[in-house]
Amino acid sequence: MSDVLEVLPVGEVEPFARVYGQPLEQMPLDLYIPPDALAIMLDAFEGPLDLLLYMIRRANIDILDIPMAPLTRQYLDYVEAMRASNLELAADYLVMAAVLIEIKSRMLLPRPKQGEGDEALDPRAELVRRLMEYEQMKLAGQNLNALPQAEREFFWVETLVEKSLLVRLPEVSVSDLKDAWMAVVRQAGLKRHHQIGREELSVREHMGIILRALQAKGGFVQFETLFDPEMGVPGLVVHFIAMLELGREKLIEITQTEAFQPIYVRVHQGGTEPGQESA
Amino acid sequence: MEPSQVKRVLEAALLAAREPMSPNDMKKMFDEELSADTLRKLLDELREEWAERPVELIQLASGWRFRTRPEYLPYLERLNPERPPKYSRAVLETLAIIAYRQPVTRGDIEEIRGVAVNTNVVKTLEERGWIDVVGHRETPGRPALFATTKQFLDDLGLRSVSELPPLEQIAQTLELNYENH
Amino acid sequence: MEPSQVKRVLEAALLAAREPMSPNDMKKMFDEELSADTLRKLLDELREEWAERPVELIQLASGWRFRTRPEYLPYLERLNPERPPKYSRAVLETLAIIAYRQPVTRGDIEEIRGVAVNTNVVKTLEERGWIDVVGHRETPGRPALFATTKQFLDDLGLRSVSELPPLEQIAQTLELNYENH
Repeated sequence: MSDVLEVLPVGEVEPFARVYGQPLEQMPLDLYIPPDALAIMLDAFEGPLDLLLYMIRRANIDILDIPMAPLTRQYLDYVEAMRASNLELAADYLVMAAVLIEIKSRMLLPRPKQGEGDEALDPRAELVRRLMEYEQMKLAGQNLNALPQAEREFFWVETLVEKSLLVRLPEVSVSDLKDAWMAVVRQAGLKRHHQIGREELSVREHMGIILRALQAKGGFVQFETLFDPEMGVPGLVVHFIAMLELGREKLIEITQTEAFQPIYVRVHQGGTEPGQESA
Repeated sequence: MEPSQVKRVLEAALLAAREPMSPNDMKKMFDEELSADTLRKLLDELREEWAERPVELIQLASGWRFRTRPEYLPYLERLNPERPPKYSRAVLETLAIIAYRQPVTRGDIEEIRGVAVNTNVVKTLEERGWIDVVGHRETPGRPALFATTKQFLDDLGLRSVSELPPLEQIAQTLELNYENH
Repeated sequence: MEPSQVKRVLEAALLAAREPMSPNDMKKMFDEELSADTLRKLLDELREEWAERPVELIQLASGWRFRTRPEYLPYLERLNPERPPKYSRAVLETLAIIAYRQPVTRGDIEEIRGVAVNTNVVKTLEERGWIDVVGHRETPGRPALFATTKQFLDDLGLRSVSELPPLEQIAQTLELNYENH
C-alpha cells in the first residue's frame, strides 16, 4: 500500500508526522495540512477523489467507516485555502464539497428503513464505492506502468533484410511471348510469309534437337542414331521432316557412299572432309 | 521441405520482422500447407532453442516476435538516451480505466477519476497507438467508446487483456507497516 | 564482467539495432574499458557462433549488424511481394523469334526485327538458360544458331514448343485487326 504514498513528493508526508510527533495511526481524525504545503501539494493530486483518498489514507481511517464531519470540515478548509492562495480551483473540487456536505447532513437524519430486515442505506455508500474504485484504478495504473514496456525495458529484435541481395528474374508467360511475336509480325509485315502452325513448330523444335544431338556427338553420326523409337510414330515423322528441313536449309549434310551403306549425318562443313570435326 | 528447414525460415523471418508475425503471415512463406499444430510445435521448439540466449521469442496479441530479455536493459539503454516518455498519473489512470473497464466513454473515465479528462491525455494514448475508438454509446451526444489496441498489448508483451495484472483488493485501512516507509 | 557476458550483451544489442553498430557504440554499454582487440575477438566469436544460423553477423562501412542470409530472402519476399521485374521489349521479341523460328542466327533475328540485336539481349537469354547455341550455319562467319532449351519449356510450363499459341490464330487476329482499321 506504500504506493499510495508515493503519489506525493516524499518530504510532504513525513514532516507532518514529525510535527505531531506521533505515529500516523494515532491521529486518525487529524486531517490538517498547512496551507503552504497544500499549495505545493495540489499539483500532485489528480482531483478531489485523489485528495480525499490521501486524507483518509494518511489518517489511517477505515474507508468503510469514514467520519464525515471532520473529513468534510478539513476538505472545506482546503478548498478555502486554495481559494485564498488564488489557486485556480477546478470545479470538480467544488462539486465534491457539495457532495460531502450533503452526505454529512443526511448522516444527521434518521435513516429511512428500506424494508423489513434490510440494512438501511448508508449515505456514504456511493462515496465509498467511488473512492475504492478510484483507488483500484490508480493502483492499476501504477501496476501497468511497472510492466516491461517495448523500447523502455526491452527492445524488439529487427535484423537487417537486404532485399537487393535477392536475384529476382523476370517472369515470362506464354501470352507475353505471343504478344511479342505479334508485335514482330506486325512490324515486319511477315504475316504472309511466316504463318507458322503447330506442325511447323514441332519441326522447328526437332531441328534444334537434331542439331543439339549432333553437337553432343561431335558433329558426325550415323543416321539411325538420331532416331529414338521412344518418340512414337508421329514424333519420328516430325523428326524425319526436321532432318530434311535441316538439309534443305544447308545446316546439315546427309551422305551415303553407296546404296544400302550406312547413311551419315554431319554438321554442314562447307568443304572440309567428314571425320575431321569428329576427331 | 524438412521441418528443420521450415524452422530456420521461421527463425529468419521472426528475427527480421518489423512487427509481430501472425501464424497466417508465417504460412504465407511456404508452398506446402503448414498445419496450426506443426507451426505451433516449431515455434515452441524455436523458443526452447533460444531459452539460454539474450533474446527471447514471445507470443503477443498480434503474433510472435523476438525481443531482448529485460535483464539486458541496463546495457542497452546506454545506447539510446532518448527513452519513451514517462507518463503522468493522469495518463496512467486513464489508461488503466480504459484497459480494465473497456469499452468506456470519456464520461465513464471522468466519473471514475472524479475530474474532467484533459484532451491531451486521450490524445497521448491515441498517438501512442495504445487506445482507439471502437464505437459510440447510443446515448445523447453518442459519446465515443475507447478500448485498448493490440499494439498496447504487444508493447507490454501481453497476449490478451486477460493477462493484465489482476486488480488489487482495496484495503479497508492501510497496513500498519506503512509508517516505516 | 566476464567476456562471455560481454558477448551476450553485444549479441542482444546487435540483434535489436536498427542501424549498424560502431565499435564506439558497443563500448558505450560497458563500464569497463573494452579494448579494440577484445571487441574484435568477441565479434569474431559471435560471427562464428552464428555461422549455422539463418542470419549472419556482417561488418559494413558504418559498423556491425545482423543480416538475414540471402538464401532466406525468397521466403521473406512472400510476406511483402514486390512486382516482379519485366524483360524489355527487345528481349521478349528476340525470345519470341527464337521460339517460333528456331534455329535462327542473330542475322535472322535482325532481319525480322529490322534492328540490330544488342549483345546484352542474347546474353540475358543465354544466362537465363532459355536459349543456347545448337550449331552454326555454314555461311561466311559461321554464325551461331540459337534455339530454345528444355529449361525454357519448363519455366513456361510447356511440354514442347508446339504448345506455343499457333500462329494461324495470330495471323487471323492480325488480319481481322487490319480489316477493321
